[in-house]
Amino acid sequence: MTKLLEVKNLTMEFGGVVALKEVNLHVSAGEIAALIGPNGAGKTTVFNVVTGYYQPTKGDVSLNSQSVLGLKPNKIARLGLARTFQNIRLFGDMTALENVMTGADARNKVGLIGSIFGTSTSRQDEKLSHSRAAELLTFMGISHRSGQLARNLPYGDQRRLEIARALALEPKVLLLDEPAAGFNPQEKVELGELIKKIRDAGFAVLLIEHDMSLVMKISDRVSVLDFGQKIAEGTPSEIQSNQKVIDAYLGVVDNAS
Amino acid sequence: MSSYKTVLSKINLRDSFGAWWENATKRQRIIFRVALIGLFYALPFLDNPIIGTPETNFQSVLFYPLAVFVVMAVGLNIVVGKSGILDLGYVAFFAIGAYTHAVLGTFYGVNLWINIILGAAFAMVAGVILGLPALRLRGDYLAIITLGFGEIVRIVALNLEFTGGAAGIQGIPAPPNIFNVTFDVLDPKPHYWLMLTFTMLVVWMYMRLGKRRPGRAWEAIREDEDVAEFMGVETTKYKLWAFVLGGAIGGGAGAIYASQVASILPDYFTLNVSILVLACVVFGGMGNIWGVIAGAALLQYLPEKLRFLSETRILIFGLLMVVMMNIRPDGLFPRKKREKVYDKVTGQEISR
Amino acid sequence: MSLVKRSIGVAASVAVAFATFVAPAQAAPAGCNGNIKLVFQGGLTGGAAQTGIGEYNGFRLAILQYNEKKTASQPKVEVASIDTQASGSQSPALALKTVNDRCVVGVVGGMYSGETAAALPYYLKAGLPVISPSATNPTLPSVGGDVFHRVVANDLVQGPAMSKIAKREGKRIFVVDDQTTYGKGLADIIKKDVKATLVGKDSVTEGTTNFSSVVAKVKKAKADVVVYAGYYPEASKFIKQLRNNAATKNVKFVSGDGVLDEEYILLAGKYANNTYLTAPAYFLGAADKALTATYKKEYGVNPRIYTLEAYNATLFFLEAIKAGNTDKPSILKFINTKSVKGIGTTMKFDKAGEPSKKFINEFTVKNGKIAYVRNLINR
Amino acid sequence: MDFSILWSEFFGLTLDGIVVGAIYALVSLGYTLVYGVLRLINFAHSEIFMIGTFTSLGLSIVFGYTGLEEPLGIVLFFFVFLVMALASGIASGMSAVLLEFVAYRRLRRRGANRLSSLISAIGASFFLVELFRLTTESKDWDFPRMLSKDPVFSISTAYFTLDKIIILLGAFGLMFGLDRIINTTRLGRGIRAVSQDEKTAILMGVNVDRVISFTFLLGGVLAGFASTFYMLFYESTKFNVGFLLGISAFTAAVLGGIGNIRGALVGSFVLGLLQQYSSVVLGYNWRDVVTFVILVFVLLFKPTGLFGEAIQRARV
Repeated sequence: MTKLLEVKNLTMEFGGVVALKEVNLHVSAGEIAALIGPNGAGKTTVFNVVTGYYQPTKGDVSLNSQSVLGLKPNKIARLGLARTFQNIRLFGDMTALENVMTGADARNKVGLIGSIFGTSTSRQDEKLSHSRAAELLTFMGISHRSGQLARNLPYGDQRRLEIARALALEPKVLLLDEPAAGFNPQEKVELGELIKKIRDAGFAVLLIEHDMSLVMKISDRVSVLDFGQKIAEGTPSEIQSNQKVIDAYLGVVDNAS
Repeated sequence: MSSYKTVLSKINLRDSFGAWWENATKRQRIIFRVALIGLFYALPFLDNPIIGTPETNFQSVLFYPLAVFVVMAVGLNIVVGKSGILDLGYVAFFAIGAYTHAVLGTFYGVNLWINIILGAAFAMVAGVILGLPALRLRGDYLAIITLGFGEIVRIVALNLEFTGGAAGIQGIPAPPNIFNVTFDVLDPKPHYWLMLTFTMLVVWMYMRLGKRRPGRAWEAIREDEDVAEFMGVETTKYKLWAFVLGGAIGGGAGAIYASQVASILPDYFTLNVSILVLACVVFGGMGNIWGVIAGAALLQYLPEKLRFLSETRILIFGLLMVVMMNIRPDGLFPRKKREKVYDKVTGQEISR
Repeated sequence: MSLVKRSIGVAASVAVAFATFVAPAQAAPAGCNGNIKLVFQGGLTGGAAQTGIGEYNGFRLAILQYNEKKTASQPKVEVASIDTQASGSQSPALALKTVNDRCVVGVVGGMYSGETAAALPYYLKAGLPVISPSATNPTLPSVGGDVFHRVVANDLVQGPAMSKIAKREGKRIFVVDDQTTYGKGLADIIKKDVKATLVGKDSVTEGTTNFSSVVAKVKKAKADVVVYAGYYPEASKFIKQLRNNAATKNVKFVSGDGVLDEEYILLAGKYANNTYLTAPAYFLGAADKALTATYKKEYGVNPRIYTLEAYNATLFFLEAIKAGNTDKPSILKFINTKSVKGIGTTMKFDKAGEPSKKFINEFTVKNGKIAYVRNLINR
Repeated sequence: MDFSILWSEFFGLTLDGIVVGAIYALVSLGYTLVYGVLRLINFAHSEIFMIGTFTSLGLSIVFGYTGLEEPLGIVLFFFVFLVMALASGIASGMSAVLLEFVAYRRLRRRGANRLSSLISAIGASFFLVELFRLTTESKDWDFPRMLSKDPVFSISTAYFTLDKIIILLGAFGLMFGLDRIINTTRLGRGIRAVSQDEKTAILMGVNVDRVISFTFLLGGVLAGFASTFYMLFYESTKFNVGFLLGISAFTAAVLGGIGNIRGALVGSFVLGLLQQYSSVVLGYNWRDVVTFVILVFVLLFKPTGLFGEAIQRARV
């Protein structure tokens, strides 16, 4: 069990306000790790730091035991860290296929000059991106949408498309930010299966999710954030029986759901 | 107004054409392309009352403003339309190109063919120098910086010795003959054809890039720069490329322009030019190259056609822009609203 | 476009080209039913419209009178104009239209140097004679070759005249220009002339409103004469702001023909008084009372600066036509060789197309009126 | 490069810089307010200003002050000046509201691209400029000297003439008034709400259309007053008077952080002074170059201007 993504005592402050404090996390190969916690606990902040959008105040983030601190998000992404967004953020005026191809391009070498003169590598790369994107759309079960503009897709398919786009980067770790938000129970079940499928396809997954039933069903390991601090970590069953967590969190959710 | 709108929304040229285009056979398409290009090359001979410009020489109008602004619009479209970078100083690149040929051509006898390339190159360099710092900014900050850049280039040209200061440069040489076509001040046709060829080269390049990786990267940046970055797009690099390529096109166009008008002054390169080019891009339909070309041609042709209104022509022109934008906010031929069709079996795209 | 239509187009344009260049000399241009056209080039709209319209009226008046008096054998002359808005970027397309019009045998204009320079290559190529009433930039002959002429002395003459006044009026001279082709060209000449006594210089732009920094410089330089090379809109603001500053309120203000205009007095008000102005021109009002009366009757306004010069320039063409020349080459030959009596002067051109008699007059503003002071240079 | 003059003339240059800055400020507020609520450059704002100048001019003609020989009595002057300022304010304000209605509203309702609005604005701007060019014979128009320009008092080389004093006091008065309006009135709060988050504002029952019209009205009125000050100071106008001033004012707004009222003010004064100083040190012709180079550097280190964008933090 090699640790792919490792976050060491991460602290993040915004103008004196502490968003994360001494947080330690890791995601190992082939597992689905979940990150849960009440609203404003700092879950999404973790994603934003890990993906290089924010520079942490203290602490270290390493991918494949090599630090990615200070790298630009696009570099980190190409090193193997892809994410989705709480509020779907697709390239609305591009077709579904193009959305995914944009992700797939990150794996390609060819630059601008090559594209102008249509060198053989560039043509190969284009084919590659295209076929990979097509595969992924099929894998996510939305191949019939490939020609449509992302913004015209139904909600569920937009969620799936976002995941497909992220997978196109062939990440080592896939970060999912509340993928089940707005899904009905039936869809949630399907999504659960899908995420498992993704894991089995060889992608480690870090999952932020509010829906406990889903989290507990699919994740191998759960970490709990509260007020920017990790208060617990363990298997779903451990977490469910953890008093601190129940106090801080589960109670709240039960009322909510 | 509203009735106008309903009427206009009914006549949707590009969809009906697009439909025809998609069902057209390879042969039909080739014929269409050839016919179209042929028509463009023949335009100077079609100076008749219907399309001609009564008050000004039609052939010369075809070159400037028409062809010149079409090229610039295509160039700026890469920046504004495709990548969503608001550039209000595009004239700077045009000026750099023009002065490159004016200075090197007039005083050092370098011929136009080389100067087109040099002009483009210098414009690219300028693009990098401005772009590296400026492209870190967004939206209107970038707009004002580029605007400033445009003015600076003009002011510098106005104050330097070798650019002839306010008097500008006269007697700029035309290029040597090619396949016994003579480039002559009195005959704008060859320069028009030259600019047309340059345009087609640019369009070809644009199409190449547009449907490949860079095109996707640019669109992604336009749609959502952060997400593009998260998806592994080197946003800074591609923004710079868009900026620099746009600049290169402006520079090349400038060199050809200088060679045709044979004398240039700093006050040919005011902010108004930048604004007009931007207007062309948006008027035609940002990001859709055919729209941009049509828009630019129309927007430059109308004032000449309207010259018989002499006094009031810009007035009416301005009014037209407001009305037009209100009727069709996304321009004459908006960016691909039309969704592509893919072959069920191969998954290959059928359209385009 | 069908092939037929296209080929017709080709045929037509070839025919035009043929007629334009290969038309036999002496014969009146074909297809103009015996009439010939003279074209005025200048700014009829835009910022400089005021002066432009004045010149255009002078041009029209001359032709009007010719057509009234002409004998049956002489061709009728049609009035035409191209409005460059005094800007170079506009003139090429318009100039090309003019040279392609077979009935056009001459151009009176351009009004400013920039627009003229931009149009001259076309006129030169087409051998279309040009007489400018007011473009004074020295470089123009080099662009215009043998087709370019002007009835006014150029800035190489006006510059020294201005320097002459400046040196006469003071010991410490400050030169300001407006960075236009005209202004900067003039300023450069003056700076050379007054080198010894030059205490400072600055360049503003057209549309400048805030001269306080320039005033500060003038003050710091302890200048007693300020020379402004530019046009009246800026000059009027500049002089006001000079006069309103305790330290500079008494400096002598010298400027050229770009400022010599009623508008200048309207804008600068009493501050225009006792400023020193030069021009390579007379005022129609002063030169010919009768003609001025006709002019007022015809156009309901007072003649302006260069109205007279436009009138004279047109006379030159009309004399050529009276002498039986009806096409470009012969008219050009006439202009290059003969001399013509105009209002207040006899016009003849040297090799470069400059007037053989060059003169600069000094004017001033006395209680709100432009007044002729003396002739400064007369070669 | 001559710095000595900068020192010897420092106070005079600074005073004029501040006066010019005050005029810029009033205009740039229009840009910044509109940007705050609509996130777009109101390109035709410079024309709104231009309309103001001609309103003042028109009144001066109506009052028969053209070519006035002697300045008016101080009391009469203040009356006349007030009338002019108000008239210009109303004229500009109204045209601004009209502009929004004609050129922007439909586009906004359709949620059209910001650039389309920009082009629509450019069209409107062309139209207005041409309209005035034609009706004013594209001439420079002289504004009578209604007030003596003899200095009242002076600090070193800074001569405080009445017009400068009036402009400074007037401008600061208006800025204070604006601050009150923005921070205390219902519509003012509406402006802030919309600037922060239009959607929420709508949910909170803010009538966005009214707020936006009001924003344009405010911006227009300020530009109107500015135009009267301008006429008092420069004593002439022309159809294209707005263009150069508009660019400066917009630059000032960006320099301070567009959308931020306090930023617009500071930006304007900084710019006014910069232009003065740079034009004596390097020569007027390099003024704009210096201005823009400095702007670039400011933005490099503070990418959202001196005070950052958010209007909600705005306090005059």
